[in-house]
Amino acid sequence: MPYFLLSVCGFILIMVAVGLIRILRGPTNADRMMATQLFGTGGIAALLLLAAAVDVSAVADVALVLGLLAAFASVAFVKNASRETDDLKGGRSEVRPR
Amino acid sequence: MRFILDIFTVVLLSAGAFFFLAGTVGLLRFPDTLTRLHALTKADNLGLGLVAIGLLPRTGGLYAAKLIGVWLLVLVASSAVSQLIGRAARRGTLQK
Amino acid sequence: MTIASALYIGLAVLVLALASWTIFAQDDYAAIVGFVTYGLLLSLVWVSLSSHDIALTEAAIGGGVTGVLLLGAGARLRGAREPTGLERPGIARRVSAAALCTLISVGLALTVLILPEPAPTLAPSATANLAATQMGNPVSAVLLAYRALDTLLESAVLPLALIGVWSLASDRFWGGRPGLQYRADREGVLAFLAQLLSPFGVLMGIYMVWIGADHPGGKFQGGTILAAMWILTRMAGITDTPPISRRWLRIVLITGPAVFLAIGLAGFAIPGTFLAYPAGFAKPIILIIEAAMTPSIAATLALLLAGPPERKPNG
Amino acid sequence: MSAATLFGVCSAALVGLGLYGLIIHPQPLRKILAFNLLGSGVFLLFGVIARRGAASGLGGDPVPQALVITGIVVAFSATALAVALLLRLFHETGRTTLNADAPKNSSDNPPRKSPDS
Repeated sequence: MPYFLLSVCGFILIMVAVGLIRILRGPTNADRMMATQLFGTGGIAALLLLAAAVDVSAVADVALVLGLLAAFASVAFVKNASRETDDLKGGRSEVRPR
Repeated sequence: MRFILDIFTVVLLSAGAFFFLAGTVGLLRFPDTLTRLHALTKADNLGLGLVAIGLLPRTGGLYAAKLIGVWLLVLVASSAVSQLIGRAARRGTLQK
Repeated sequence: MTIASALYIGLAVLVLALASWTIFAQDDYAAIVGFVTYGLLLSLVWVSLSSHDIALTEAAIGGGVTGVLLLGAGARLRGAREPTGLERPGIARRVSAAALCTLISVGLALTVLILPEPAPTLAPSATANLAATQMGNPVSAVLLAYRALDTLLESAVLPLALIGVWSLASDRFWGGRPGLQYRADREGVLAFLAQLLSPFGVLMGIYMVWIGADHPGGKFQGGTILAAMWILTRMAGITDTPPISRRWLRIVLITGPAVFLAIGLAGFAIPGTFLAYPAGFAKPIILIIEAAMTPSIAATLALLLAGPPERKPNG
Repeated sequence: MSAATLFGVCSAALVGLGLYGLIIHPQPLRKILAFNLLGSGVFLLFGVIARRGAASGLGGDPVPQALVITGIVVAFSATALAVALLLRLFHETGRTTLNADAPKNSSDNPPRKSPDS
């Protein structure tokens, strides 16, 4: 069974790594960020499988932290990308939240 | 019983791996940002979810709760982010 | 070749591929996205080197806050297009730089290959004295007991870096709120995410600090997660950075290092040297240090990420 | 070849790549990226030395591991300071280069006037 878990882990890693070709190709930065997002999810799945194969419980905490923060960069990306267009339209976007 | 649980794990992990395959193929082959986003969410939601559920019989207690927790976290975060990316892509604010 | 070693080789190839992309990509922003992915990948590498403490730190800092910092900087600098060809180093400089770097890499790689066998290690002495610190995680014991001086110095470096960042403010914004204000998302998707995720993140951060004494985790990992949650609510437009002139903020920032230093000085009085803990009280003292340091680390990291003040205190 | 040796060679290559980027790139932002890459190579080297020192039931020597944790946090604060310096330079001069002779960029997004100069 550990062999099966490790092979699935390797397969998923290969898949998300191939998906990283999107970072090379673009064309927009949103596409690049989506490849990063896919890589984050695949990395978490690979970690969970690795943890199950070798029985290390601390790895699950690493997966939790990654799960909590993997989407974080994408949020920053979207926020910054749309803020830039606000900048171009007129001044800095300093609209107070209501 | 052990045997049945192993079959369960094998089937779900294979299905999860398949969704990662589908996500990658979609991300590389689909023609524009929105369709690629569609492919990505399949891997995010289903792929990781199937892997997490497939591993459940091999664990127990707090560890199982963490497995499900990881999935729920990614589910919430990635669907929110996907919506943000999708909306920004449709408005064209992400084009360079 | 086993499956495990095939996995390691694949990871190493991927690390080098992403590193090369970060260096050689034409577009700056694409290079930053590559670096963010590289940070995520590194935490997998740390897990395969069985360094779970480092994997947690890398996942929180390398995969999380560094990415946000660099993506923000890249977006704000995108207006600046350098005149091309002006400063591009010539082919001679490129070749000589490549030759120098190859030389250094080969030298380092050869050093790695001829490292002494068996490797020198402090692991036996670290575990032998673990009982005296009443802790279960040897890495935390190194950080807070054996080499507490290093950690004390680090806790001084963080506020110093923050003072450096703040000192870059324009005079008219001094004492104001750091960073630009994020516009609240009209449809509320991000606010929903922040409200759903941040309670869980705060729980996770405190859990990391709590288990740090016995399992992988600790104040740096926990503090980073707390900082990330604050930044998330800030990006969603729910919270805002406080003006840096607020007294409560200064107190939060300085409490951790101050408590650490005070305990260090108290070591002169009771056991006899700086940063020595009285026998039998090591664990409670370490817990006090961790509890005091965590909010300071979280606030310092979040404000480092926000940058210098850019708005008036009331703006 | 063990995982430690493999990642040791990998970290040596990372140090070389990072150094190359640091020398070659004229833009400070790329220099910051390259410097972080160089730093991560050094951290990985420490991690390899820690892994080789695995003994007494531990996965690695805890002393280099603790050093790397300290290093990662300090590297982040140094990066934040460098980014702040760079943004300030951009706001002051409209340039993102350290070369004082370079002409100002002719972007349609002029930087804000410095209020205190």
